[in-house]
Amino acid sequence: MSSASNHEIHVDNSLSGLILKHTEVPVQKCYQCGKCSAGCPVVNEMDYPPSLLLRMLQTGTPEMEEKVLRSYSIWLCLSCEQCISRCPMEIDIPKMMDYLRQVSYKKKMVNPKAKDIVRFHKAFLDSIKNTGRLYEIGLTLDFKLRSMNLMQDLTTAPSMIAKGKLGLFPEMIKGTKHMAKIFAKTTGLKSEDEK
Amino acid sequence: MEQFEPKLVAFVCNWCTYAGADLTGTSRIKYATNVRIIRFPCTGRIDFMLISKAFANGADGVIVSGCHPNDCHYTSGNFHARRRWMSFNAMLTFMGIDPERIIFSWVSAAEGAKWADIVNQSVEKIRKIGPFTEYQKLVQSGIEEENFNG
Amino acid sequence: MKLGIYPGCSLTGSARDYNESVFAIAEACDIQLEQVPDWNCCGATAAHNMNKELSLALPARILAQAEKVGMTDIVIPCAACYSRLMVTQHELNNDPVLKNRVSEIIEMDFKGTTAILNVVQMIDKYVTPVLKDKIVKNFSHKVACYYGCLMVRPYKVLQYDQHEDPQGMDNVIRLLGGTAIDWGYKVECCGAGLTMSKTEIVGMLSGKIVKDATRRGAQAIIVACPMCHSNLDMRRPAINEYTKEKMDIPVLYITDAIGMALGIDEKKLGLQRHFVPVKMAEYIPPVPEPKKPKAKEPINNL
Amino acid sequence: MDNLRKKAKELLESKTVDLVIGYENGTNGKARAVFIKDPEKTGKLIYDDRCKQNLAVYLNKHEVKHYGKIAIVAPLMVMRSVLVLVSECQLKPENIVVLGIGEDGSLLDFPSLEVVEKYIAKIPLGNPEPDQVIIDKLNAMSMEQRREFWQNELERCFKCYACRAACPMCYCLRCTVECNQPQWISAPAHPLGNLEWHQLRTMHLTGRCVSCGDCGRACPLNIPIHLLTMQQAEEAFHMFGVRAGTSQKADSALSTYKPDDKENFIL
Amino acid sequence: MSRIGVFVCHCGENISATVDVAKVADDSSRLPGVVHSVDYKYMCSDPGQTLVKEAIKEHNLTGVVVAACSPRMHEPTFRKACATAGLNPYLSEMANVREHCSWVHDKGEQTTQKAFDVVRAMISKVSNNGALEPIKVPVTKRALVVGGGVAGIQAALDIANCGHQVILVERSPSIGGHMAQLSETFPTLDCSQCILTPRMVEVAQHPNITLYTYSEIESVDGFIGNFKVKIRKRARNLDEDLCTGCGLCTTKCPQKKIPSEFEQGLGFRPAIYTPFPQAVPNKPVIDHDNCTYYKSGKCKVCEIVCPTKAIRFEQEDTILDVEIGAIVLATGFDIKRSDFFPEYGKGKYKDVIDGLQFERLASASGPTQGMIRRPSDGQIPKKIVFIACAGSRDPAKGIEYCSKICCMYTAKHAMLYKHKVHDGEAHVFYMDIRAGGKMYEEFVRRAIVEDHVNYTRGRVSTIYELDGKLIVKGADTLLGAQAVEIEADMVVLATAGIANDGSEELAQKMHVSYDEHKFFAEAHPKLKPVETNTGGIFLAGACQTTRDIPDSVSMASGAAVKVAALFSSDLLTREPIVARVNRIPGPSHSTCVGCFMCQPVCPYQAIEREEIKDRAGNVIKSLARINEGLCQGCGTCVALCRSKSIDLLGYTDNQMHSEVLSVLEEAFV
Repeated sequence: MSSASNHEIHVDNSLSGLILKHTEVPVQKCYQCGKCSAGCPVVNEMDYPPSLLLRMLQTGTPEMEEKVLRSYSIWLCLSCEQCISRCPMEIDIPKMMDYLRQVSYKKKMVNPKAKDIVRFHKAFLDSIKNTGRLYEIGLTLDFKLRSMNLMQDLTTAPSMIAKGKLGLFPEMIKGTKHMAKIFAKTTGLKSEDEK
Repeated sequence: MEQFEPKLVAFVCNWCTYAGADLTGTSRIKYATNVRIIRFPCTGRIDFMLISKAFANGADGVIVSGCHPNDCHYTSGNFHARRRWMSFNAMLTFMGIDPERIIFSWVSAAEGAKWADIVNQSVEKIRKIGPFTEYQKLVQSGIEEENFNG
Repeated sequence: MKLGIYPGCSLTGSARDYNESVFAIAEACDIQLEQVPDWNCCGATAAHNMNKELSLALPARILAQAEKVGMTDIVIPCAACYSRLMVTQHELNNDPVLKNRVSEIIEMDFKGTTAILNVVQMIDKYVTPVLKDKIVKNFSHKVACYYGCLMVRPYKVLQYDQHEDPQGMDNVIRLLGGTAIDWGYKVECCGAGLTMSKTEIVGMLSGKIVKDATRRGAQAIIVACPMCHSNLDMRRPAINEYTKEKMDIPVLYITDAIGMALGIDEKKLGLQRHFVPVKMAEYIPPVPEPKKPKAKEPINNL
Repeated sequence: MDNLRKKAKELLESKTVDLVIGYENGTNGKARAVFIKDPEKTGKLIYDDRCKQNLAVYLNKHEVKHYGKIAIVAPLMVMRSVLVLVSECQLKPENIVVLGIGEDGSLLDFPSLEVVEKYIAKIPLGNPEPDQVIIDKLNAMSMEQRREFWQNELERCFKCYACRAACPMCYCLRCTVECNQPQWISAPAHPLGNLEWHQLRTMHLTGRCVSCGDCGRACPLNIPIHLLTMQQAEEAFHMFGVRAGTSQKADSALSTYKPDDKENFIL
Repeated sequence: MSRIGVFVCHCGENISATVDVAKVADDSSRLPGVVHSVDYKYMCSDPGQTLVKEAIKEHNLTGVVVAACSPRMHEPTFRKACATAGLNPYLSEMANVREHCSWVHDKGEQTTQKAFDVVRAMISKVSNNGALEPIKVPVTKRALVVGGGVAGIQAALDIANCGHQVILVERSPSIGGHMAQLSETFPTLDCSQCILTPRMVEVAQHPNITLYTYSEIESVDGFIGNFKVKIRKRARNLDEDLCTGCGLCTTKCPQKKIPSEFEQGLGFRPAIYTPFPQAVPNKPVIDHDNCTYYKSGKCKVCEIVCPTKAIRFEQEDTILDVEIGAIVLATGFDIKRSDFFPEYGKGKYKDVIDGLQFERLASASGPTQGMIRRPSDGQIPKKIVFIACAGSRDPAKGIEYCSKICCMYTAKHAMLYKHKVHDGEAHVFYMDIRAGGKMYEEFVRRAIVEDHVNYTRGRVSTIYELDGKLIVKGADTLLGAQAVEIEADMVVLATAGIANDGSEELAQKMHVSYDEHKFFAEAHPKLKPVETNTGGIFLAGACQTTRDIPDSVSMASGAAVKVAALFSSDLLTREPIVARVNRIPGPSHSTCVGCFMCQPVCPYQAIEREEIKDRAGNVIKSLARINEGLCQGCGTCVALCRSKSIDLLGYTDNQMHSEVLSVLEEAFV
């Protein structure tokens, strides 16, 4: 009689299943033509080229998934969208990379070589969280402090100031409280005035 | 007590099952006399209401039969019919009318023996289940009411 | 003629020169640019790398601010900001649940009806029609127009120009009397997102671009994005390290080129703020020679 | 609710639509359908738990069709009904604006029906919980018990056809019950005629019912006939993988097939 | 009130041995509407048929039921008898009391009862029958083959050799199709033209074949056996009887730089031209768009030099009306051009060419006499990159299917190149090598192992030009998707095979269904691969899907046999068993509500959309209409229609309903 009970909805808890669920990017569609890797500007710096990442995700094994989350590639991706613009299967790799980075970060699996990239992103977001806009000199200092790489860009900054390209004081927007709220709501952390 | 003789009608398609039943005849394979065959061009032509009408008019069972999947003379009539039967079966089940009184089958033009088997099995099955009194009672009460109404 | 503008953070800082030249040509063409009130940062790469909702909420707030004061058209000179705002508007218009969620996050109404223009679209729409009478000196230079990633991709969302071989800036250059070359790195990435954290990679990516343009005899690279500009212009040490030679090709904004043709003062355009000095000789394209019969057997002889 | 009123007002003011169909406060604390042409009257619009009627039923009514473009307040079942009507060529996509209502009662902005499709694709569809509970109970009964249940229920039907009038998918010019050459359905309201009518209705809605339950609510005798079409909606999904009202394309369960449709009863 | 005659057959003893035929006849005579009822030894015999005929006249019958054998046996016999007696043949029905009754049951009361029940049901049905006119048609034994490529040539020759007339219509000035353009063929590397041209000549000389080149199908009406086809014979501007094909006009024409279609734009032709030296017919055409005379009103050099004075500038297109019995569609395929791919330069780079262009470069009769030279500067390329799957298996921009032939011709191209340029490097970027076929895999292996063609598994992302070289950026997925960059002199794209330009339009003219890629659809993927769902129209070659030469030729022979089988009889009878949507007076016009859910159900695309308009021309209603020429009478739409607006003639709702009710009227004993 009723066939309802015979049909259990298959829940795919693999990483590729989660990618599909959260970003609608169909990893399983990849047939390994390699066009994404062929056109990727940073493929030579990556530990796994994009098409290889897709293959690793397709296997669905925990070992491979961990390798993906710990990879340097996901942080190196520039989101330049060259791959998706040429992918015959329209697999939105940049969107997938965004998701993988977020998972990697949450699970504390960020590749050691990518720590400074994460630091930069965090410094960047902190800057706009506090002022609403990007305070470039503050960001540079903040990032340098976070990455303990004080010498880098030491040559560029003074000439930037000379050319009027770095404001010495941050620009503040009126809605800074508003910004704090937006950050609080999206990151799940309480904003200053709510504490 | 006399043995119950069920009444069955068979709705069959012209190209496979009707021809298959012809082959049963030319092969002189005997089967029960309780079935009356009605010829349709295709199983796709069979309206589910006709099955209901058959029951309402005294049939104890209905056989519906046509070409095997992919063999339809009209390419896809039997595929459409299959979906209708699946839905019809599900509905009857839910309404408490056991669809076992409807026997669906695929009988090709080459399956004369299978046709005889289908008929004999169906007749035996319905004989075992007995007359379709539930449905016939509905008809009776219908007639009474109609008379009463005028 | 009034038009909204979202400058984005760079244009108030490292790309002040771009801001100056955008406003300069706008003024010259009677376009009044009005900033989106109390705008915030779009979140850039950092936001969408780290947090999806944030990466939508920040641009949504900007658009909502514009909607609030009734701005229907805004120009976004920064290609990265342009891409973020376009993507946000597209995603939210295609997912009403997400749209509500983001509206709730920013605590503002977000309709998603703003017409967003990149700088070349603004030029096409408002500058080109009045250009002819205003040119005082042809921009007689041979240049390589560089579009980068975010002005043309993702094509499905932006629907702007031919994404593999865009022509928007090339056409503007031709209108100004200049020569735009065909080259191999028009839409390759300069490495923007990694400019601070992975300078050596940026040096390599930008180096390839600068090298190809130089090799093909371009006198300048024309850009329409502050990220591209700062990488190609300011990151010369890293670039030179990659190319193993000193590259001295200047990098101009498309608005600089227009400004020069309109005879606007170089200081007003902010050219002095460029790291690589803007010095280009006049370039007169050779008149195509009449075709001589080729000595070798030609292929097309039936 | 404010958003809904604001949006409806905008649409009417800008003449994007000529009519807004929505809900308003009726008598006895009930909600009822309202048809608004004047932007100033959009303040009447409400949306809350009382708004259960499937407003899509009006889209096919003669009186409404004369308005060009219509906006409709659309909780999920209305959205789905709109898609069914579009797929069955009863409604032109360019003539309808869907004022979507989310599961939390918030207004959803749908610039096009494609976005409605995308939205529906993300939502788990099925019958309303309380109805499905009864259906499950019925399915757990024996065949005989079910037959008795339905016989007792359907016996009471007096063929007022309120169920037909309430259903957005029952838009035929001539219903089969009005056909007398041959007389497919016995005309009087006796048990046989009733059974035939409800079988017909159920089969005709298989693969098209969006489980709004309006037929059941419309029945003056409270016969739970909506369970019949709802059960078929579930069956169509499980057997054919098709849910009504998820796409503008005509891919309804009974007008398509798959060569490998699975059944277990054909000999 | 109906007046029905019942005729019960004994069939010798076949029926009467188990069925009490007299009782059946007697009981039947008492049924309402029955005015005559008899039984007879052999109803199908002449005297038996005479009984029927006479009764029809004598009793003025409005319906006849013959209780005898299966209608699949003798229905036509009795229908014919009725017709000769002046009764519409569709007012007769047969009750099958032999195969379905007397032969399968023992003698007894039940058997007689069953026979009577069946007769009674048929009486009930026949009183609801309506008069129908059978569609009876003579078969015109002349075939039309559309398309003069190798498939069309093969089909035309096979049909003509069966002794039937064939009209072969070809769109371009010569037959030969793509095969004539090829250099050598895989896997044997024999010269394509050498094997094809004798067949082309045979077509031209065959007494049963009429060849119309430079012609197109204007319209097709009618149905199987009786198509009425209009052929537009485009003006060649030539008296074809006078022209000897000397070619003087083509050498003297002042317009010499028109890109040649046959050479895929790599060579030039004059304005008056034959596409290639071995063209059949070897008679030129004038290309109006490029002819000096048509453009400026002056020139006429060709007319002056023509030794036979055959040029006719005033000639116009002619429309030929032909009657045709069967049609073979062999319109072939096309390929995507190299300017289709934005990432490969979108046609910007002259040295990025497609596979057909490479064929012309490699062909001894081509623009380079078989030397591989770059189109840009005529240099011999030292490094060629071949890119397979250019547009194939690419749902995003190209087509999602595999074009099937490219793996093989790419291997052939690389091999030919290596044979011609010994020190050249050939690189192939591929995704999978699909070499299923006799000697195919061996062929590819040979290219790799013996001819040292360098195969890299991966797709090419982009191509750009630098200093006269083409920089090809690919990846090697077998080395972990490492980036590979090759500086090539020339790039050959194995572009996707697609349906021929205009195939959709042609399909609509022919009422033939086609798939989403505009390839013509076969009636059944396995069992009816050369038939279409439209009776009398068959398929051959690559118009159904891309296929290579051996496949195309075998399919063409298959289609030819189908045509010959159809032509083996003189008369074709089609029953008027077709569906019909009801019509009633306005404002409703029909009970059809226009939901069009019946449309996808029809396997024959017979359900059309009819728009009813008011006087001002506004559409007031859309409703379904059945094209009776296409309808095959399955009735699937009838059972689907919720408002019972469609009915099937011969099996109407009324007929079937009354048959069911009647058959159950009495107890089965």
